[in-house]
Amino acid sequence: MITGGLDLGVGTTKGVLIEDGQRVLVTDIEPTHGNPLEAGRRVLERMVEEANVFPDGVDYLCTTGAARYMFPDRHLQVSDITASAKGAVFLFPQTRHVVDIGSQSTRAIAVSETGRVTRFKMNEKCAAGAGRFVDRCAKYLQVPMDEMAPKALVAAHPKMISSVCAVLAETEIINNVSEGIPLPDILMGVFLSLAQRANVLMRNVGVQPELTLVGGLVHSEAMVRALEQTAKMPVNTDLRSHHAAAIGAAILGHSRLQKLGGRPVALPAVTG
Amino acid sequence: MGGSTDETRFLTTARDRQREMVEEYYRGLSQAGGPKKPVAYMLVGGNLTEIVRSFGFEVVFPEIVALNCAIKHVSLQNILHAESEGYGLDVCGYVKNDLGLQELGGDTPFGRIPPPDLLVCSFSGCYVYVKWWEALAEKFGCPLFMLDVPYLRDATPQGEDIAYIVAQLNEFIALLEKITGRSLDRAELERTLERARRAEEGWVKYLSSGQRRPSPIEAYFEAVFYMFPINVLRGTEAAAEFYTIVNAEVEERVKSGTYPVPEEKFRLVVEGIPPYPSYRTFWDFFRKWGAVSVAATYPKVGGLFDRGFLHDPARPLESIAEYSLGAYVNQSWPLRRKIIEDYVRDFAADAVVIHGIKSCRSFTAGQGDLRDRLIHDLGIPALYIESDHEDPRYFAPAQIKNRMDAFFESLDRRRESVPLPMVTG
Amino acid sequence: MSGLIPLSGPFGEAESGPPMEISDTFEEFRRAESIEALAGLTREVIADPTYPTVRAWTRSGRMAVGCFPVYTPQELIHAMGFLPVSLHGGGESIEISHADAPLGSFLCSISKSTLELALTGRLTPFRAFVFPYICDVSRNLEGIFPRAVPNAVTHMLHLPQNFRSAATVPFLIAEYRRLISKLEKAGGEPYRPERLSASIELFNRIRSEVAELTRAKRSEPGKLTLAESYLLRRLGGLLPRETYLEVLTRVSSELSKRPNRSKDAIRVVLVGPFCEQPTLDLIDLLEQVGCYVVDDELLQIYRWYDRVDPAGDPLANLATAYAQSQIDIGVRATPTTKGEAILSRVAAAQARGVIFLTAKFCEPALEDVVLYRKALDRQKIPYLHLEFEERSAAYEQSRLQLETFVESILFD
Amino acid sequence: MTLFAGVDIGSTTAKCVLLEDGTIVGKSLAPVGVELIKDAERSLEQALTDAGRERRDVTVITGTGYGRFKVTFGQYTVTEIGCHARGAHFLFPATRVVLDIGGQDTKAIKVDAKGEVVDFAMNDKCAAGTGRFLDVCAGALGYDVSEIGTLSLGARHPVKVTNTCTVFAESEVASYVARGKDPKDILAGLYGGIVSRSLSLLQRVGVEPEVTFTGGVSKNEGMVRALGHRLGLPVNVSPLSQYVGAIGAALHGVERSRGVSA
Repeated sequence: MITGGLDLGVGTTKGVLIEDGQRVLVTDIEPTHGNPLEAGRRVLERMVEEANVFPDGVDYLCTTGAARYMFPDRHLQVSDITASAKGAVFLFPQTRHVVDIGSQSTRAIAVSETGRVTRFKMNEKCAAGAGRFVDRCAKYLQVPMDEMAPKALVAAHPKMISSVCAVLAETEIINNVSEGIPLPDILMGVFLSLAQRANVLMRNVGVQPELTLVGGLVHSEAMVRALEQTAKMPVNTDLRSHHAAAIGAAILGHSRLQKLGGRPVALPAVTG
Repeated sequence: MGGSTDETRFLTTARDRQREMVEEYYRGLSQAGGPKKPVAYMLVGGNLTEIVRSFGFEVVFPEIVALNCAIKHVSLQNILHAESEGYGLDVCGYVKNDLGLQELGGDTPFGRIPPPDLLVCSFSGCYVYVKWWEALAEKFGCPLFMLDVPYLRDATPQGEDIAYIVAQLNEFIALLEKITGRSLDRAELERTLERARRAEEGWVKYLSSGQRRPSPIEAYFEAVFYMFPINVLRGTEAAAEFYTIVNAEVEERVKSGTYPVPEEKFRLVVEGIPPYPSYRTFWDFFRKWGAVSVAATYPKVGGLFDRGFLHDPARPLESIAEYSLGAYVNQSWPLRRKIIEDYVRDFAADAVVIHGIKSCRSFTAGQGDLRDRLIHDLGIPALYIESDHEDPRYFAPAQIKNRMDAFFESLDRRRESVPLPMVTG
Repeated sequence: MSGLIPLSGPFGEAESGPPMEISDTFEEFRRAESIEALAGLTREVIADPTYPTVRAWTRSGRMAVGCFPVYTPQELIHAMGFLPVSLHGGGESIEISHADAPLGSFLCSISKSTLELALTGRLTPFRAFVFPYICDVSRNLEGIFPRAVPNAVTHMLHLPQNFRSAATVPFLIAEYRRLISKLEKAGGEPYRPERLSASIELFNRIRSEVAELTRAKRSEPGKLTLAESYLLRRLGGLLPRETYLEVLTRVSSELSKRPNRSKDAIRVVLVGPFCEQPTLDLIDLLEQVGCYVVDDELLQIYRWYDRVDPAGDPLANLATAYAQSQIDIGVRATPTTKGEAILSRVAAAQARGVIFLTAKFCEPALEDVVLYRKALDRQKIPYLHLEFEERSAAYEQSRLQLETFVESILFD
Repeated sequence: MTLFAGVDIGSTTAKCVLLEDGTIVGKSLAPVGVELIKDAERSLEQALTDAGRERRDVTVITGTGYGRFKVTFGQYTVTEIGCHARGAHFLFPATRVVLDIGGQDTKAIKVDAKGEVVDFAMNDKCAAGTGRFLDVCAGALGYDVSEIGTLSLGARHPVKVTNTCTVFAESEVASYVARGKDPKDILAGLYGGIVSRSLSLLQRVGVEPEVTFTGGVSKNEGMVRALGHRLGLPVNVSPLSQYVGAIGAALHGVERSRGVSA
């Protein structure tokens, strides 16, 4: 049985096809550009081709992410918190705590050994401390995203950012630069400040090993280090973790499909 | 507290004496607790320290512990712990400091704070008091006495309010007699109240000297230093004597002409709780401009003695009731407004500075209306700035300094109204 | 207040239609043929910030008294010839642009929107306002209200917090006497015990009808949506009480005939929104995502006590009923402990979880949540904590978290 | 030795104005980078070039703006609040209220007949409703902020932009675009949000005519109309509105050098 997971996020749209809820066949990603429906369709088409399963070869499709309801050709949708948790535990079975740093929101999620969410907390009022913060810093420090981490890692005395506003942090960083604080210290300060904000959410939920990082910043070694430093424990992550929500969605789709005896049906009560 | 070397800020003898008393007090606390020296937790506003002490209790004021933590820069760790327990960003910093500290074992740089054997909630002008004491009762499972103090809506307390409180005080005394197995020594209570009265009169005398010009005292930043005895040790001989020392030293200041600032440029009335985590920095923003607080509302949170709410050995319970009713934050909004307007007049102030506390609604909610009334109805210049009494994360020095500089700049310019240059713009 | 600005135009508040007009006899509500119709009417009424029912009432020279949450002795206000009106803030339709200045930014929305209504002249139909001391914000709000509504009478009611003292009831009686003299000065009919007894009897009957609604929601949650039961209760603070009783009596007979369309949903207790009101969308959402709200803290004025003894000294009985109420919410000293309180409520409601829905900046609610959480953790009872604002923008985020909560209980 | 220079180092731009006998004879405006001291000097040099004058012609240099302490070559520094009051009064002598929406903060200032600050209020710790907010949202619409000035005019059904957080609003705008909403209506919605946040500040100082709108955002005609509409008052906007702080600073220099002020 092949189930698909589509994570229709604000920044990027991610997809995955999974066989028998066990084996990842293919993953895909593209920027959403404000049009999740189109992005989702393209991602799905590409995956179907690459894994060469015919469209109807995808037995069950489960969507997640901000636009999970905007995708009509779905069988089921689940919240991205439920999905990331499930995905994280699939990728790292010992996971008990998941940190999901998305472009706009950061979530701390406590999970059971089966990947069920037991408690969670996310930033609500504003995007302070979410991933978008890092892109903005990259932009106004004129450092390409992929160079942020390597540059940050050599920091000697990281300079924390006190402003809670992702936009106002700009001035603070410019001040730091003008006061001659070395670039690495500023960059690492950015990641540490981010980790610190995440840590407030994590402590509120209660942190237990193992800790897994999912979402947009999994590529950034600096982010991982910063998180390990503030949480005082090792952090699991790898490149697949970016697709954790999509993977989780596909797996939840699979178990639902099995409950239904292999026959896809209409959407359940939980709909928009 | 503080740890100042700057001689113009403080009365040196008084400050040293005050330090001894603080250290002595906390030393005593760390040995207190249990049946021989039971501990009662109490709130500053409208507190019943005289009654409780006369039953041999040691008294802890978590609000004062909290502000001491903030001054010593250890409040944030307590607050963060409380937040990890689930207390939100918008919850009172005093509450978070205390509950965080309790969870962490009660150790502070100035000694260990013993757990309570009795919780006395004087619900006098702050609803958070009720919530806070409920949380402590749930943690420690010790008895909680709720003294319900009606909100003061008329300048002079009403008979039914006093009767209600006196009845509750008698029930409280009965409870204490039951807990301690000893009965109230009325003579001792009266002696305690007489000592309290003397301390209160000394304190009032000190505060009133702000009316002189230039003012020999800093009625906000400096006065905060001398509040400890009146709030914590009221009813002891030491507290009464302390203010004799203070007032004597104020007189010396006048004789020797050493004033809080070299040149008194602006006389201010200050409203609001100080930003304890950045107390010094904030004070310096005033000193830089030669601005002196000649009167302030915050030093009155322990009791509005200067408005006649004094303890009276001749009317023990009645005067305690009136005192509780008169706590500053228990005064209705119009009464609070009146107090500030009177201070501006009686202390010949040039302006009012209002310091809003982001996590304290009791003090802060509506201060914008106060500001509006001062500026637009009375033409009194007023500045409103906001930070927190306990949480260092809320103090943004650059922004606050910018506002204060702009404010004093404009006061300065309005003094000597400047003719504008001819413009052909 | 300083420089008032006229609010207008496409850049102002979402263009609301012309104000709703209601007949002096409130026929519309008498005639409404079904619960759906009543709910619909009520939606219209509360969407209109100009208080249509109050305008209808005062048109013929009668007077209305605005009552701030959570409890006021409305029997007494009714007995003096006023229409007691439960104020519940500005709802979704108004925008705060005047009230920030006097009140400050770090405060709950209901306090600001109530002041905003006053500063923008929408409270002119009211003769007087009563604020119970439920929190420091409502208390200070009362203090600054007179500058916003110079022609109305405002009164601060100190509801006692010591429920163990023998002096509590006598004090509350004295407190009510102060309110009486204020209302007499405001032009109310002189206080007469027999009139209070009559009002108490009327309110007793309303209370038992409202109790019926909540009982139905608990035993047969499919019969009545949370939104419906909420709207029907909300009407109780807006209509003349005689009309309201009439309406409720018809509702209960309709309810008995209604089928219990039950679905596979999770029974939850809703804690927190006892003062500021969530948006109707959010109230709908709670059940849409797969919950049955079988116990809630919304609009409790008629659930404070079952009945008051109309015989004897009605004023004393009214005070006694308040003092003896076992109701346990954030703005009233708890009679037991928060831990016991939440666990017994969950048990009584046979609920599988608790949803904390607390208003932003509502400190009393926020402080209780921590104690509730501890008790629920001990018993491994799942819960979700959401913050809301009456003009809630974070609908999508609330949906996300509610769905996650439901999924965490359903999936495994 | 007859020129008075005002240098305003803001969060996003550096402005300089040269006054001679109460007339503006030279000005400059440039974005600030990370070396504020250099930016400040450059802005003075550019203004001198603009005026065709020499550094030695300058009598007094006054710095203002959040970077005023970077004007290390100047004699005086004054807060931007005082300078905006002065500058607005210079351009529109009947000004009683100044609304300044800059890159990162919004201020409302009440001034008296002589252009002295009577009262002021500023936003805090959040970019909601600032120039930066507008830049970011314009970007989400696929425009540069300089292009949207008149775009919103004739909007019929302004959308409701519910998010005050710039980052959230950015994606809210993106989703409106995706849903094919008319950019007119989206912008109108954005302006509505910014205006109502500004009103909260204006309320603090009290509104009375004349109202003068300054700062980068006042260049945006849609915003100016939106503000005037909500206020029910005409709103003064000068082509020099971005220079108001610098003008005020220069005027302070004039007065101080006459020794009439502390």
